[in-house]
Amino acid sequence: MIPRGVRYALSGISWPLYALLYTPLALVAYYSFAPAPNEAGHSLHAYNLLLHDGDVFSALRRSLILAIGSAITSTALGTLLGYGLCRFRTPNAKGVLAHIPSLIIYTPIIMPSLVFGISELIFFNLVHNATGMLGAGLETMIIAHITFQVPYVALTVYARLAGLDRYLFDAANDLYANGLKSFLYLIIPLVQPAIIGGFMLGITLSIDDFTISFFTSGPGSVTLPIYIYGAIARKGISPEINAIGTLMIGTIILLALIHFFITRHRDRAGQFAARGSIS
Amino acid sequence: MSGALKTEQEIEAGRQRLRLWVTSGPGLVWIMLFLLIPSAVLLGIAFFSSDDYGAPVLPLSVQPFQQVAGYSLLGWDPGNITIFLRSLGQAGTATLVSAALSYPLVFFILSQREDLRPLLLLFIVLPSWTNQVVRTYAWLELLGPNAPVSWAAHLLHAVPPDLGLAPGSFAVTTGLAYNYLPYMIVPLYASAEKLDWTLVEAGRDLYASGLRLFWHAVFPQTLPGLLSGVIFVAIPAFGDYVVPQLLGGDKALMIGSLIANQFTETPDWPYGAALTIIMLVFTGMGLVGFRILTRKLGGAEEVTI
Amino acid sequence: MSASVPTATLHPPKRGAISIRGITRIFTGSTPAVDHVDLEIHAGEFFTLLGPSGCGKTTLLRMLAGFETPDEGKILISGKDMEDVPAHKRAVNTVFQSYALFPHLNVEQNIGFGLRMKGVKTPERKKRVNAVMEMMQIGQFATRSAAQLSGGQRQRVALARALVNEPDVVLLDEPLSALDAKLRSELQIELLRMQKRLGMTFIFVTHDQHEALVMSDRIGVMSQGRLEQVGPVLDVYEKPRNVFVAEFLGLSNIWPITPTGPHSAASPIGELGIAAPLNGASMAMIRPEKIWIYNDTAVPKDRANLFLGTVREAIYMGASTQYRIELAGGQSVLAFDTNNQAAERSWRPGEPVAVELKPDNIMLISP
Amino acid sequence: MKFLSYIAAGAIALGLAAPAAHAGQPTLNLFIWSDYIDPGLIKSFEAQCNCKVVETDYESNAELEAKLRAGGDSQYDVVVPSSYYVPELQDEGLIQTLDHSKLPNFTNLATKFQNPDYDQNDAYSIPYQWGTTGIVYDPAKIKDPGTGWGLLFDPKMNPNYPFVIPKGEGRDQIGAACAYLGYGFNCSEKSQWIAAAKLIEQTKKRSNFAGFVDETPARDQMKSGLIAAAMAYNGDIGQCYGDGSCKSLKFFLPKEGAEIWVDTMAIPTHAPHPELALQFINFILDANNGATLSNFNQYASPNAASQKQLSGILASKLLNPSPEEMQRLVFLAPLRGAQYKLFNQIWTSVLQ
Repeated sequence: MIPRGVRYALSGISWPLYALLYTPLALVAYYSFAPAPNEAGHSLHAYNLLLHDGDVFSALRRSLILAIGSAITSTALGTLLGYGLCRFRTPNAKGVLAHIPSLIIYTPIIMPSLVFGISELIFFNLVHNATGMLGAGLETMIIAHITFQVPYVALTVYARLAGLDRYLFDAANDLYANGLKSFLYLIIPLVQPAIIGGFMLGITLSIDDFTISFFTSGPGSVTLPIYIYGAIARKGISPEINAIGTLMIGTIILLALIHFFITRHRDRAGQFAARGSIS
Repeated sequence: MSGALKTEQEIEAGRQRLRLWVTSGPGLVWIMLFLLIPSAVLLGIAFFSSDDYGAPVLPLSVQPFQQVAGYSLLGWDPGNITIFLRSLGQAGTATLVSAALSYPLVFFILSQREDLRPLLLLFIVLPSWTNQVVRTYAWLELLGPNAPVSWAAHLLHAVPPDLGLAPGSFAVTTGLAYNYLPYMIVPLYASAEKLDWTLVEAGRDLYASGLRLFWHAVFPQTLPGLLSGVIFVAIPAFGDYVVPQLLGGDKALMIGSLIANQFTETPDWPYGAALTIIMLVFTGMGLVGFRILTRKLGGAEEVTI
Repeated sequence: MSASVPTATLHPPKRGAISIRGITRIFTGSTPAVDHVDLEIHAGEFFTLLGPSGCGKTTLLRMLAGFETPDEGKILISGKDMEDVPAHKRAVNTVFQSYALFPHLNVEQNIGFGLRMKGVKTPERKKRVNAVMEMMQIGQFATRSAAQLSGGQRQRVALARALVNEPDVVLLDEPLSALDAKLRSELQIELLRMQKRLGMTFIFVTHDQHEALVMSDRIGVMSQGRLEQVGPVLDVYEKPRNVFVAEFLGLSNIWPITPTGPHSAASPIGELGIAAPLNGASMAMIRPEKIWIYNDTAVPKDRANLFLGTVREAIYMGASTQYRIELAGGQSVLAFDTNNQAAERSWRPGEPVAVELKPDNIMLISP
Repeated sequence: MKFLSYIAAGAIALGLAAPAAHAGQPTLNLFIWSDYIDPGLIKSFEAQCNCKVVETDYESNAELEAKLRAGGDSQYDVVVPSSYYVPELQDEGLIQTLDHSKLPNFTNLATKFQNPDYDQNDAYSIPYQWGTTGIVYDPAKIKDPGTGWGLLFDPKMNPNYPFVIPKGEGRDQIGAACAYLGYGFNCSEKSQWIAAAKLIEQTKKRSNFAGFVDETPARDQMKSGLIAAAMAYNGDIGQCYGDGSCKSLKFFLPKEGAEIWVDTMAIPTHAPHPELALQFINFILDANNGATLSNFNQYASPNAASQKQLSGILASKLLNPSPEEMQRLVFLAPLRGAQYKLFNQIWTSVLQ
């Protein structure tokens, strides 16, 4: 397809680009091994500081609670949402009403995160002033994170369900499974890769986010990204910040690779499920 | 007879609607409650006056929009128009850069063995899974004062000593392009993967140079993917907050920071809300414009609910 | 056939007997998919619903299975009204066109799914699954996933998954349509044997009239949501009620007729003698294989319905040859002749021949 | 499914473990400038009150105000606004009057810090620390710093080396520019503000302007050699002199005039734990604690009872301006109502 000369040229351009993509991250890692003041060479000094930094650990704990807590909830809401829209929506429905669910689902995806964050800031403020509930803090951050994750989970689950042979549902029904049993023994196992994928996506989105967290945070709800941002704004980049960055980058890359190789094995069965339908 | 017939269908349709609401209701209500209503409130604030301390008060007023247009207590000032054009320019440049980088990368991946491709694609997407703040500040290490790249730039007399390439506009554009590159690559890859190579083979006889062959036989086929990519990159880049904040050094404000300032540093909520409306209107116009263009050009396939 | 005798109330219902009464199903905004269908299916019968795609046969089948709710009418299975019985409680199992094998389960688990949902305990379930797998000769695939099976094997698994539940009725929705011709004819026979051996009621949906003829005890021909004719295979083929049935089940010569006497009628090809009482019938039909062809030099004497003509087309089909013969009046007749003689003995286009339409072989049909 | 349930179990465990650690303890939410309190003091207060202190940081009065606005006034218990901000927060109804009967240590304050102009009768605020804002520069790079604001605003005085100006709410910056232009630090005319704003806008366009960076972060950038000049708080410099991390840097109060300020402790109107907040304020007013605070911060203490225990740099000229310097130091006048709004719009236009 691609002539050999062009192929060489593409490699010649692309490998350096790949390198460039990782250079900033590599520099973060490199500088994280900076020595302690008045020492030379490389050391784990910054990591040692981290180990004894209570603020970092509580920020990490909050980040994890935020990511996992929001991802679990959004996985539940999003799975049901994707399932419902795929299975129970009147096919080919026309009119404005029929488009409302799609509009609702796409809004969080399209809305710039800044607008998202500020809207939540004002809304939580209003609710808090009126009722005393939902004061800015980890709680509001979790709510906001759930909100932007739900559509992604729903889309993932929906895409998986839409790709399945629709007669599978009839078949389960035919083989004495009622609605609940079909959901438990057919739909959940079939959609499980998508549910796990949606959950992972939720975690990733949560960890990636700064803007929305920033605007919905409150007293004592500093998460890792907010901590890093604050530290950079205050003191510039320090080896300690680089050490946190390195650990975050490393963890994400490792998890992504593990997930990639696991799902690659499992997907072979999944592809059959999608191909099984005729007509 | 027809009465019975109608009820049977109605009962079934009702049951279906109930199932729909039981399953998808919670998610939809959640999004409505925690995003649609809040953003409606935000947008509503734009039509209030602001008190001396920037809080929204009655009466309703168009003053926030006059402020957006540049009219303040100081008279007319082109500052906002500058910020607006600057944001468009930065986002546009970042989009161009990421598109220019995406083509060789996408065709490079396609020229590799089929089982290697997902992995190569993964390595492009991976940096975007680390945190926004981390991958953005990482560029400070590369472009900041005393960093190797800045040093080289200084030797070329591009920047004054000790100042570096970051913070500044160059760093912001670079950061935006880096952050949103995967959003360009993924749709472009999806459309390049379905490329009809017979057309390219046919074109090989017609066009003398490889560049013309690319332009006439390959490029039109990847256009749907490119357009999706442009939407996915340009829209978030236009309203981005973290990148200009960390890499811009407040030297050249972008619209995102301007809006955020109205809620953080120098509060003026109605003004900030009015700015938000203008930003969303432009974003929406861009979105609709590109969708129309995409549809005219044959359209890219997406998963749609 | 439209006269639905309420047999179920007169005789004790047999397990697997089905009674369909005035069933109608209308999808919003279109003509009825199934339009007031009445049908009695006997216990232990191999019954085929035959019709072109979109005729409503699949919808009818889905209503039997319980996937669709009729808008009107009643369905009784084994004498029980199915109105409030959902799909998962009916003693009916379906073999789907796409097989719909569960991709997350292996063959054994697929087959055992129904028993598991019914709450049959593991040892008992294992025993029954193994028995069915042995019967269907798929025991060696027990632990494979559906993805690793060939089309024919999947078909067997799908059938086994239905049979293992020992349902009153097995519904088969074009289960062979995805297979190649040879495998298909093998499986047709196998399916038929299986049904005879187990004695379950099989309802088979197909658009292929050969398949219907080969397998069925009785056939119901459907068109546009209505049952056109129901009857034993032989009847439906030999004595179609109307033009649609006649044409759907093979080739035929059909002419409008005007009775001229108790056993004669005028037709476009000339005066026809017809054995059956005319009773004001307006159409006549004869199957091509029922037409006799003679050399114009050897035309028998004193026979009714003899017409002279010229061969215009001869299509050699192995066992037989199909001829289009243009009669003197310009009308064409389709006729088959068995190739039971030396090859030279067949006619060539342009040759003059005579055709005989025996009065016994002419059937009267409605438009 | 197992995978998901493990994660769910883990998350629940994490979530439960978090609040369980401090269950039953009241929490004092302290909202304060970064690096402005000794962690040891927080520990000893926690021990004394049997409560948990949650510290959250800000970098400018503007940030503090914005957060209080956006619901913080019902979430934070103690905030630390600068003197000129107290009347503004009071006008906006964001802080509450203090019950002096709960503040027996109030008498420890030096009399000159009691009943200040910005807050009659100390109704809303209690002094925390005080200091000045001047210029810090790196003498290794800038050989001739001069003695005035020209180091920041005159391109001829520093044509090459990177420098920053604080972002904040703009009062110091406009004040400094006004002083440089000869209007005096406390300029209040619209035309003077606009002229000052124009000067900063021009400064912003200089090639060696490295951005808007608030005082404390700027000090840290100075330490790492990223920039060569900035506005700074005297105590920030005292702090890094003290720990030896910025020995080579120099600080001065420009001749045209500079700011003297008092940072104060105040309680937001709807603070969840006002009793605890008063307890905290009284705790800081204690002679020993006041000394500990200043010894950590290296900012001057308004606490007369603490003075004996102050050590090191605190006695130096840096933190104790000479009478001659005192002549040119001014308290920023609070801005109220329409003036506040006008000033904000001017500062916003500078940032654009």
